Amino acid sequence: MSNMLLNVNGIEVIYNHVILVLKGVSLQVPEGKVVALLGGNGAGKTTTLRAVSNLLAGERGEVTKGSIELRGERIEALSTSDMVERGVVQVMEGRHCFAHLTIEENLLTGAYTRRDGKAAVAQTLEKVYTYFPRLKTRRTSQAAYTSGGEQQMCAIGRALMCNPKMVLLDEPSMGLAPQIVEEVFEIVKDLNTKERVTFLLAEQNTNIALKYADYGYILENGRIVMDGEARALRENEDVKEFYLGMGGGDRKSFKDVKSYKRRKRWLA
Amino acid sequence: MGFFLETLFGGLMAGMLYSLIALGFVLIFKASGVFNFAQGAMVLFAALAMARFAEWVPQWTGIDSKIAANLIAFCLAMACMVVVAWVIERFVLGKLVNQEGITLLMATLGITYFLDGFGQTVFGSDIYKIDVGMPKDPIFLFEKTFEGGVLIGQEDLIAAGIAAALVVVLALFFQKTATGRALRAVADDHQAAQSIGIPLNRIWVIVWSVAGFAALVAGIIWGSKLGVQFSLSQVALKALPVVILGGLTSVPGAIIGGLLIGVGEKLSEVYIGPLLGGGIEIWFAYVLALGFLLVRPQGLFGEKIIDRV
Amino acid sequence: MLYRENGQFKTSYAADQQIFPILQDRVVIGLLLAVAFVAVPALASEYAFRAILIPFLILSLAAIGLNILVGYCGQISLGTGAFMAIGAYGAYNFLVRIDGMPLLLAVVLGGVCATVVGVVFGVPSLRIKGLYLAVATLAAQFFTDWAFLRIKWFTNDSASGSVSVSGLSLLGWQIDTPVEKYLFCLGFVCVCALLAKNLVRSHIGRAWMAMRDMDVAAAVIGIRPIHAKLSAFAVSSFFVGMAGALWGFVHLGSWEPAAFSIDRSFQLLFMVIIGGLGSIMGSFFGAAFIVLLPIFLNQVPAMLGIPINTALASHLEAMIFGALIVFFLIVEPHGLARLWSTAKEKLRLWPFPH
Amino acid sequence: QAKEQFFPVLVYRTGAYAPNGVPWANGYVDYLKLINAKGGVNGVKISYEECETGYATDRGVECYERLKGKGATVFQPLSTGITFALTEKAPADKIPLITAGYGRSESADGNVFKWNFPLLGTYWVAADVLLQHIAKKEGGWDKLKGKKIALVYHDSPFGKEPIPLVTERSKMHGFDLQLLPVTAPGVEQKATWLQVRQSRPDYVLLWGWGVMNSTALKEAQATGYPRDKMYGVWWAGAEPDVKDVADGAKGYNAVTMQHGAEPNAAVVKEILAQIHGKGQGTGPKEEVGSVLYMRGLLSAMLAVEGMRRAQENYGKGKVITGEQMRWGLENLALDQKKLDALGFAGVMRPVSTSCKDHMGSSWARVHTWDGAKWNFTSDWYQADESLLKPMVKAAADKYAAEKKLERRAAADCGA
Amino acid sequence: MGDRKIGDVILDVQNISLRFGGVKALTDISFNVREHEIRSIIGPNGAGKSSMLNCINGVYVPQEGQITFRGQTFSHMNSRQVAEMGVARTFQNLALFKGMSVIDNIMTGRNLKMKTNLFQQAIRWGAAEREESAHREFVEHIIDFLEIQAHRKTPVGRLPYGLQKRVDLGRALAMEPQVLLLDEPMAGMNVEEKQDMCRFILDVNDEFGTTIVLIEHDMGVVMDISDRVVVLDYGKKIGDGAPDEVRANEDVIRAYLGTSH
Ligand SMILES: Nc1ncnc2c1ncn2[C@@H]1O[C@H](COP(=O)(O)OP(=O)(O)OP(=O)(O)O)[C@@H](O)[C@H]1O
Ligand SMILES: Nc1ncnc2c1ncn2[C@@H]1O[C@H](COP(=O)(O)OP(=O)(O)OP(=O)(O)O)[C@@H](O)[C@H]1O
Ligand SMILES: [Mg+2]
Ligand SMILES: [Mg+2]
Repeated sequence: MSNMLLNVNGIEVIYNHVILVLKGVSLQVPEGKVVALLGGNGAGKTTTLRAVSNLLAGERGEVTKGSIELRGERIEALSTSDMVERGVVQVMEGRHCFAHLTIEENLLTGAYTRRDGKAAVAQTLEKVYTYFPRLKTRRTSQAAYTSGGEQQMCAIGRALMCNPKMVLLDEPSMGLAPQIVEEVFEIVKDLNTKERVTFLLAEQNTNIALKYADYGYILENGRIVMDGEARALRENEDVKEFYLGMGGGDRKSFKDVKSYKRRKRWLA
Repeated sequence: MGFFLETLFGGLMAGMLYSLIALGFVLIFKASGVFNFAQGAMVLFAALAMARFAEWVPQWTGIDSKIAANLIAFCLAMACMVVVAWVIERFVLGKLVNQEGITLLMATLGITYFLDGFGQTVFGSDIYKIDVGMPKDPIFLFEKTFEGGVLIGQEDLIAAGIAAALVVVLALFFQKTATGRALRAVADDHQAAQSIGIPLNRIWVIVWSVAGFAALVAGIIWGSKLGVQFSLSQVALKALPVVILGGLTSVPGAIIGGLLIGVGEKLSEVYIGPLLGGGIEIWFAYVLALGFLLVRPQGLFGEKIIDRV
Repeated sequence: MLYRENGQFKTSYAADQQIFPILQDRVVIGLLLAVAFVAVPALASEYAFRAILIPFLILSLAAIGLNILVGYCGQISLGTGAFMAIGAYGAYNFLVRIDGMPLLLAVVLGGVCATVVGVVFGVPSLRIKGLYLAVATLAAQFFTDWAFLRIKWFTNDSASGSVSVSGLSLLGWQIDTPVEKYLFCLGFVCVCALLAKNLVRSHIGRAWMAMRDMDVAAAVIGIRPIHAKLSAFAVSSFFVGMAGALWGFVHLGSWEPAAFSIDRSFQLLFMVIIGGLGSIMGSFFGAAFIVLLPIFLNQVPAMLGIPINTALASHLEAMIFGALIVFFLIVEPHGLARLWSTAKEKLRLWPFPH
Repeated sequence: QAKEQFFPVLVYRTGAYAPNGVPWANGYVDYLKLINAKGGVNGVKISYEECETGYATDRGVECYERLKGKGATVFQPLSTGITFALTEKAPADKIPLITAGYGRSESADGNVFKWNFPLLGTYWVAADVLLQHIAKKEGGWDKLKGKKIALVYHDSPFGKEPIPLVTERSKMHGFDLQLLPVTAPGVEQKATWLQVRQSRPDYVLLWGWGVMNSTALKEAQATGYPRDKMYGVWWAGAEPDVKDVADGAKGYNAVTMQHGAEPNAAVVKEILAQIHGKGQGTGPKEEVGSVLYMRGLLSAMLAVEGMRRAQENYGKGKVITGEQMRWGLENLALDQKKLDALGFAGVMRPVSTSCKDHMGSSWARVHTWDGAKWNFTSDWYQADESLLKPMVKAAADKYAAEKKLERRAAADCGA
Repeated sequence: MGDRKIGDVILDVQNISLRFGGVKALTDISFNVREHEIRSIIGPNGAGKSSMLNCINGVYVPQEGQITFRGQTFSHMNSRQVAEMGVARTFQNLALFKGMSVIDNIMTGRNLKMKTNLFQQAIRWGAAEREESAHREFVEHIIDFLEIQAHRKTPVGRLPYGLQKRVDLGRALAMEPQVLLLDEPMAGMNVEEKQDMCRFILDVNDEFGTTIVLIEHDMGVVMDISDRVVVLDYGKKIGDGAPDEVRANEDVIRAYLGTSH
């Protein structure tokens, strides 16, 4: 367990003092791995990530039970910026670009915590632009006036600007064109192999997530209901049916959904 | 003509003084998206601190050089403002991250009450004097050209100069540095700013301290004009039209807005006022600002208001 | 599980659309009304009527009005005092200039005056938004302050600009004693609150809220901004104006523009925000809080038997007042009404923690 | 249990007007303490409670309601706004209001304003005395013809009170009147003083309160208007108004409400000895005898004397009611001898009221700031009764008509 | 399935160009939509898909071109008019009314159809009450249809993303639109949820005959359910036709699909 980077231990999260969302979630993220957090709408993926990066307070949520450790250090009491200083950065769901800042300014603010000089920052900026050429063409326009997908790229790029050790990616594929989704995951792989950046990603696109992840957790209703090596999960029949849309082995046409209707859920 | 010039100058200088207060609003709004109604109370608090320390320092230490006493008092007052900034961050804003603008605005009204009460408890509620040696008597220009010359208050002139200098320095600082960018980011989206590691608490303490500094300078200038007393906090109301006219997010806007409002209200009071029975300048300033806003809803230099689906 | 709605099934949409769909709520409200109309008049002291209950009721009405504008339609206004003043002076002019003008009608007409002016001052809201609009509404505040001081006609040529009314009567019922005044206000406020509640849960109310939450989307589903915003200004100023008339007529008896100064505007905004934006009930909570708190704080030293001087006491009062406001905003930025509903949610689960 | 008469004390020790409100309140309370130290009024001690109004009408009303319940028999609102509001309430509660030197000018007419007592003078008195003084300086009323007088006033009912009288006088004597309102609280007066500089009036009457006064003086200095041509109302003629202007206000004049700063009055010495001497002073010692302090003192004295007078009629040593208090105030007969005995020799002139005349005296004089203190610079003037009386009556009649009030019957004045 | 009849052109977009300063969001775009069909718009990020919808319902005003709707031609649309003509839409970046409950959000969709005046609503007696109940009934059907009964009274801000998308759809449906514009309704959903969403869309299209314009990045969905597809790239139209044609189009493969699809 020495290379465990993040260790979440039976946490409970409550919003607004009454809404219990996470009911004892435990998961581990080993250093240098890509871990996927899967689950339906409202399962609590975002909440889990917020708990790790300490962004719950702004949503009036709090961790009421359990512990979260980063390299063995308890981090519940830290602030988000402390987490970033320790190399953990989150890409928030729903983009959250700085509306009035241009794309480039958005990216540069991402490097706020860096102390390694302008040149190094400029280098990273170039790297981000090579990852997302689209951003380079839109660099001078205010983030609010870029398309949804461009904003998503901006948000991801911004997080990469701080040279993180660990990235919490919340629905990176949302609103991105298919080949960009592919590229984003290539970037994940690239950073993971070349710079040993660890990823914890919450993703609805199970297919692609399991393709790139090493390990997966499936979250339902605030509980982990299944976990395992990504490969194993991909082969699991239930996962296939409910998350990959391949009940019985092959892909069903969306056109035919009308003729059948089933609700999944392991837990009622 | 001479009188017109006089009024014009008077307006410009009054406007500069409004800018000084408007600046406090703009700084804080830019850096946190908070519309700080407590700016007036901060001006009063700072002025009270300055006036009282200037009085107490000689008593405590036996220094009797006025300059030294004023200098020490200034430093002590500034220290007070930093403490205020820290307290506000720690106990108010820090706990209201990611809340709506109107909630934050109300919180600053709460701060206003607190500061008013606290300031008067600690420093007293009488009239106090700030004497930094500003000359009070008028000077006359163009005495050859116009009968009676054109009168200018020396005190106003100096005050306007200081105000202008301060505004320029702060404008440069906030426009040209990386910190400035981070501040604008915070104002846009608290949570996203947090998520990329901008330490909101530290930033806020700094910005509120700077706003406290602006309040202190404004307090000294206004205080030496008006005497330091509770009503000083009311001058903030005069700075509000300046803030929206110039744009909530623009430091240069605070200057231009101030000058426009200052000139506009003085000319209107002097030339239109008598026709309507006088006393129109306060609402005229607002109507003037409103007129500009109808053309540019974000103020003259403010950032465009974004509404997009 | 005291507070449970299990087993309360609605069999019609009308039943589900009631103001208080849950039985327990209806019972509580019924009791509350009974207390307000029967028990309070019998028990409360004159001081309570004049210094607490009447101001509370009138300010609640004003807060309801402001809440429609700020809480429901999202247009922050710092000029509420102005609309109260317009209501008060409008009603006053109707009362003194037209012989035999009934009190009730004068108050309503005062509200109508405020409505008209409110719509005029609402026009900029079509273009100016948010805090810019908030500050711009101060124009209304300062302008009316000025107009009522300066234009003699409004004050019926009273030399000093202060006006007064007396001998209020409603359909032959003389409203003299505090109890009568209280009952008059109570009746008035109850009716208005009901009307306001009906409006906000009808389609006009939804149009307001849609405007507040996302105006572009609202336009796309066919809500006209002009209509929604101006109607909010109109309805809001109507209530605020009537509250102003009551404040002048019933509470003060004699007033000057300073009675409706900018401080009043802020006070009302406090009520709305502390009480809860977008909640009629919250307006009552907020008004109660803001009316009672200073009075309470003011009397604490005396109650504790600590002799502190008036100045210190009132400075402390201001400090505690400010601190409490901040405290409440931190505890629940959505106001007392939200706190109340959270409490109900907890009760619903009780005795289980979640 | 000892008998006690309850005195409510409405004050403002905070907010914009605190610098002026505080000395008044201290004087008021110190005098009540002095009375108690001397054994009360015929053995009836005075109990009192302060209530902070902050100069705000609604809080004033709240104070009134609260303290009324504790057995108050006389109120002094110390704010024109609160006076207006209480004028409507007092008759129903049968509690007299003393508004010494403020409030509505027409309330001097006791036949209509049955419960108001603008003792020692109204704003019309103040304005008339100032104009008389100016006329005298110029060498007679006829010399005012063609002269220009500006009235710089606080834009509120308080500031507007003198306008009818000044207008009347300007019509009578043919001087120009320029009206210059200053928006409350009066922190920004540049435009006003530019106008003054432009029109160069011969005299400026200053009807200000609080920060407006010192600001006006500073602006006058900045625009070079001679301070010795400026005449303030008695609320613009105290130490807080000139303190921080100091030399800049040298030569500035103000009418007095009879008294000025009175460091040498017997009653002041008594208070210093008996109250401050025992460490029971309400405010700082230096303030005792200052203008506003004296005004508070005087106001308290008038209330206490009203009570004493009532006791003379209804039974010495008794706690009196509001109605009895009114009788006392309506039958005040403070002649010189009584004043001397009370320690007010030289501070004020005799006062005598009747049920028709609730003012009791219409004398005043002028004092001038010399850069460090106020000095008397004129003789006593009496406001012109022949001018004031009809104005008061007309205004009071209008009020009565509006309110459908009956003038008081002569019989009602008897007991 | 086959009984769905595709009708005449209902919406015709002609030569639309839209610029923001220097950015050309749309250049000379023309395409049409037939009654009852499902018409998809696809293209890489920033291609101008959302902008196209914004032009159709009057949020943006194109510099050039016109739009014909049911035979009426407009050079620019006015949001209110568009809504009255029966066009509803959902938004890419959720544009729900955050402070309102699910039911109220959907009820706003009925606003256009509610006729009682302010006074009737204030008194809420007779007509107003009846109207409210009638529309409520309609909305309840939508809620049932979208299977969000359990969340009826929840403030939408508290719902997870996927359900918010559903509410957004519900609000549009409440307008009983003839044309429904959907901007990435399935973003952020997993396969199963996408299936649900597809079912809703197909049902609406089938049962009410609603014409649907769909923007979506999931090629599986687009290819499976749409009748015709328009492809935009950098504001230009690079393809238009049946799914299979588009899939085979070289330009489209290069610009958008990539080789893997
Ligand atoms: N700020 C909040 N206040 C109250 N409840 C919340 C809040 N944020 C989330 N929730 C609730 O918490 C639950 C989990 O939400 P969360 O956003 O973590 O889900 P998710 O797995 O990220 O879903 P999605 O895939 O839709 O993003 C949901 O039921 C949601 O209603
Ligand atoms: N209001 C605006 N001001 C300036 N530029 C704009 C505005 N709206 C859109 N754009 C620009 O127009 C282009 C098209 O944007 P649009 O939102 O239509 O893209 P999209 O095809 O919907 O992309 P995505 O799939 O990422 O949502 C983008 O480059 C965007 O930056
Ligand atoms: Mg999520
Ligand atoms: Mg888009």
